Amino acid sequence: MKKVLAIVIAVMMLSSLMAGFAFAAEDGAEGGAVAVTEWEIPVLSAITGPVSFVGEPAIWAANYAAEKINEAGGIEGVPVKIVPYDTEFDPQKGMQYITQLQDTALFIGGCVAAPVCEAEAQVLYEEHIPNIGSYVSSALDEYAPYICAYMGDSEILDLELCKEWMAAKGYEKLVMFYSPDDTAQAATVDRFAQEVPEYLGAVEVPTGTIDCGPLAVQAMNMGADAFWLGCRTEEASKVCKELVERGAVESGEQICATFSAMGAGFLEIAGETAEGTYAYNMLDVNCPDETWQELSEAYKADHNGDAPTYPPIQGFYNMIVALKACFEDLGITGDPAVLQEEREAIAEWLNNSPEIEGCQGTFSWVNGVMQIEAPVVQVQDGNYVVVTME
Amino acid sequence: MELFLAQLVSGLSTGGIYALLVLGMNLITLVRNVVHHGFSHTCIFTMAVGWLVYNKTGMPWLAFLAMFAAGVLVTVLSEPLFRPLSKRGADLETIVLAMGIGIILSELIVNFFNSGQVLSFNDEMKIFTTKFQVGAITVSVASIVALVACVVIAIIISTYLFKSSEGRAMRAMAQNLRVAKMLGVPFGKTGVLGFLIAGLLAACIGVICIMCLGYCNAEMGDSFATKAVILMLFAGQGDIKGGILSSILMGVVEAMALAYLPGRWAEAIFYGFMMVIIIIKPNGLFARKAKN
Amino acid sequence: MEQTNTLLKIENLSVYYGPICAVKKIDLEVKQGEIVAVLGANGAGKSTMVNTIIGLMKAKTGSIQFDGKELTKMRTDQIIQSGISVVPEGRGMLSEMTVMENLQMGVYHHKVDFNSNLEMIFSYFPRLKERQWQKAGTLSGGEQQMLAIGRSIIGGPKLLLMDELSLALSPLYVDNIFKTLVQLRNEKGFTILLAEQNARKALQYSDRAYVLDLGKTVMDGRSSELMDDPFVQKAYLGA
Amino acid sequence: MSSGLAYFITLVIVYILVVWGALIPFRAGLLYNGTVYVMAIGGYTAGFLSKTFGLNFWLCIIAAIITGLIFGFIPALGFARTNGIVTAISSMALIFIIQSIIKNIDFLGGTRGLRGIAKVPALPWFAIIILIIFGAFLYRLFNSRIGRAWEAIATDPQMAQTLGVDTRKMTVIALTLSSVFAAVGGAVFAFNIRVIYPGTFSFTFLLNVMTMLFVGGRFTQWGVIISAPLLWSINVYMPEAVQKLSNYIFAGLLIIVLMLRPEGLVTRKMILSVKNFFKGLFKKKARETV
Repeated sequence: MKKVLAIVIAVMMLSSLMAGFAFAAEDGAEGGAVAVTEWEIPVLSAITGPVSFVGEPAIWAANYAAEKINEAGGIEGVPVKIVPYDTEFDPQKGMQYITQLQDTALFIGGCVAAPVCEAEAQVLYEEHIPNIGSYVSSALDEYAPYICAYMGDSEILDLELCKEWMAAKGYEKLVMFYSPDDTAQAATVDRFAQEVPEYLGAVEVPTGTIDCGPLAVQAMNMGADAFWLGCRTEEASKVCKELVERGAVESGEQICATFSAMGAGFLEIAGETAEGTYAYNMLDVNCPDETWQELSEAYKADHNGDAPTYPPIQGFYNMIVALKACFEDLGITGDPAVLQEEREAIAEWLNNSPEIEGCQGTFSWVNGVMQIEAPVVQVQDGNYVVVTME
Repeated sequence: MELFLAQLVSGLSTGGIYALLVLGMNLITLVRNVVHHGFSHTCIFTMAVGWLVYNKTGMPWLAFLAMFAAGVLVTVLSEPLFRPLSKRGADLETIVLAMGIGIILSELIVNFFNSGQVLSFNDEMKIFTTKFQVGAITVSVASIVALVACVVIAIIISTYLFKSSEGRAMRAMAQNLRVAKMLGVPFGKTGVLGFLIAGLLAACIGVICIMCLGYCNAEMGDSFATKAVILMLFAGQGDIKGGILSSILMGVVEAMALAYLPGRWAEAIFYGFMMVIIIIKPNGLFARKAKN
Repeated sequence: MEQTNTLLKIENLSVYYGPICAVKKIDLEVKQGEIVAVLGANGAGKSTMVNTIIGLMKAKTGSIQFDGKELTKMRTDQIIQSGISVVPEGRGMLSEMTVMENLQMGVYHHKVDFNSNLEMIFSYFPRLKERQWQKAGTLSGGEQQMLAIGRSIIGGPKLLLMDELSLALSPLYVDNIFKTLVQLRNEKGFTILLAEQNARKALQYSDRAYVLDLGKTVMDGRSSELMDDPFVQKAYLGA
Repeated sequence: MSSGLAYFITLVIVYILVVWGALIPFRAGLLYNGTVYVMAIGGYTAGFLSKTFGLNFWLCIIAAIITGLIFGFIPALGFARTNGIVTAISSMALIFIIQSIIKNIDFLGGTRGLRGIAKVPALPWFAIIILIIFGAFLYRLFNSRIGRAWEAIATDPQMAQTLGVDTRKMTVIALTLSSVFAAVGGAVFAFNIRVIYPGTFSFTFLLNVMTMLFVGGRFTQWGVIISAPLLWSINVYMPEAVQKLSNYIFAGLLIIVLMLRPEGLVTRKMILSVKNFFKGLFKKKARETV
């Protein structure tokens, strides 16, 4: 009997401890509430971790946009404040933030990484929270209208570029390199297999492959004359190098890389072998647009003179700009009492938006897919140069 | 056939790197009965330090010097952490402690070197950039150097451990700390000496990885570490010769798996195969007789 | 064997395991060339005393003088270097190392001629010569004990400490080993301190003996006299 | 309860369950790193059943227990043959194997992850119920014959054998029961995060589990109940600057505790004195009422 009592007491202690902890913690969680004196926009991004080279510029761009808007008088006269949340490229971390924010947030921005976004999307959809993040079209359909993509849909754009490129160059057989760990790439591979007649097969590039030589040889043995790089930058650059060095291609033109493959370090690792390689960058680095030039200068000033090269910069800037247009258009109040109605209104507005003035011309969303120019780039003399496919 | 040969060559050079890592692990098990999961992280850390020094100063020799300093510093500073555990005879806990060291090193690389991005080295650091090309088969001088270095270092280390009196003392300490003390082996000094050698080896591996791979990042520490630890057990803890043989073997097996099997299965096959062997032969593939 | 030169002198030594007192105010003396036995049941404090002499445990009070040096303030390796060798309890094999390597470890801290001493060891223990390339872990119990003794005398120590020499050995072996020890003392002039549970054998082969009980010295004297002492006979010899 | 808090509490309970899973083999003197592997199996079982067949929470948990038993038992048979270090290291390989296998199974979502796990509004309360049930079970287990046999093995395997303990059988039992705890943890985890990827059940997760186990104290089941919420709150409720350092804090704490406080925060002595305190309290009361 005593033993049972002891157990009961222990359990009670345990639960009281938990409860005490919980109440202590509850106070801290209230910070995310929308104050009417300031628009607090929570923005998720992988600021640190393996994709920080994309996530940090993205959050910078959001802050830059907020600054610009505040200089011009804010949204409806109320200043905007970006509240950054660092997901560290970890879906679990992203989910944690979403659950913290889901009771109070009017809108959630980000994240830049597909796995984190897909983890979020389900809750965002159920809670009817509008969101702009990194999505491919299949997810956009599933969770409409609550989620939108902040840049062109890579799944569709990649496919278009690939078709154009193969037609323009007259290549007949295509092999894809892709990372089995990247969820978005897995979707693209399925798409290519269905829609590109020249598709021969895919070579899986496991994350952290030390020597990519075997993979290059494998692709060569398939007898392809065109190579699509969809794997992560680190491996893509090595595959590119091996393909050129082992004589699989006559020139870099036979290689086309996606945005995710052409990340930081691609040119450094691939070196001269990257010459002539094509890619979508989804961002025109040398765009003459005035807003972009200004942004670019400000970015350089904050980053030791490095120029902005990643599309989320444009995407996150546009996201905040679109939000301003939306809030003003709908007359959003931020009143917690009508939170649900306003969330739904914002989602509807964003999902099929009017033309909005962004940093590189105008953009809009059609069913959550961003309608924006995505220039093709080619590596020329160690730089990305915007070109057109003939 | 061409494919097969190309894979064989690739496998050999990858195997050379594994062999060096396993050698380092074996060294640490032999001098202090510790399965040092963080050793691979130490190697990558020395590479990162080399990268930083080269990018700041532009002097490769200074970078190499800094790598050796970093390797020695990390291992010698981590040695006292293992001491209380070794004194308690807590062998299992040392594995966890070593993992802890590994995480800290990875985190340091992520936070303080190129903000977590890939660190790539230029030709001046890579030393040997010549490659021989026969069709699709590439043989780089660097990987030949790596294999030769692996054998030479293994011979030096095993001679030191098995023939010199200091080396014997280190092994005695790893086997039975109490008895070694009773025979007059100074615990602290000998341990530090052993870890110092491990640090030098870590820097050597760093230099060889720069030559063969030409880049590094924090994730590499993790993926190398688990492979190296399991390879070491696969060959038998403390078996230097077996470690090198099985590393090279697994390098080749991995390359073949990449070429002839779907890439997604390669990892499952690699680990599954080794686990089965380890369970069947717990004392290592090359162990002749079970302990009595 | 009348030597007056005191090699080891323990005065008022107390050692604690946390709050528990393992050794209480012991006085002990070993003269050059003597074989001294320390007797006592399990937990009497014999091993604690040996461990304290070689510095593996720290004394709370008291002093240990060896050859003019104070041992309580020295590290184990320094103590070993000053000329003490130990045959540890349970023989302390380095089981993954060969017999030869074990013997080589014996001279780690002693600057002596290894090869000639090796010949000496092999002449006393010919079995070791046959098995010199075998791993120590594969030897039989008796052979391991020989190796442990060989390893401890190969460095030519001034004082030999032997902890539970007869443990887990057949009586025949025990006799053999003790005879070898006496022989070693007579021929090479070793000084030996035995910590023994087997009182009968220890008294038979030693010159003097101390009897410990619960950490205290309860008796001491010449071995032959103790052998006839009624208390010792009753308590330790089972007579 | 706000959703952020519910998520936090459930996650902490998941960690406690998994750490208990790691604690059981430790009782038997083993360091078993396969808990995260079974967690993945439990999580995917529950997630798959919930998504495809719409089974309710409790049925999914029962299914997870069954798969946990099966998939814990198979490697346990192998590990019964090996010694401590080999078990510790080679069980780590299980994590990579299961990740790789799940990536190749299409109906589990492959690399794209398993989405569409049903929402359970009362999840934190369910989790607390599970915690209490399993906590009581663990308490009984550690004080049973099996628990004592484990302790004997941990102290001295050879002695345990001479006492008639079948060490192999006990190892198999320990690893299998450990797997049940981890599988249930995994199932609750799946319902909490609602999207699971092969990469979720990673090495990092294992390190979190190990840190909680060692910091809390690996000789009692109570330590983790304190260490898990404390450590995880660093990741959630601390200022951003501290959160950034959480990996350093975890690893640093792990190292410090291993070096200086081998028993962890909550020691056996503390539990004993708490028990005695309560016993004394009851006795006094009993006397007063008499």
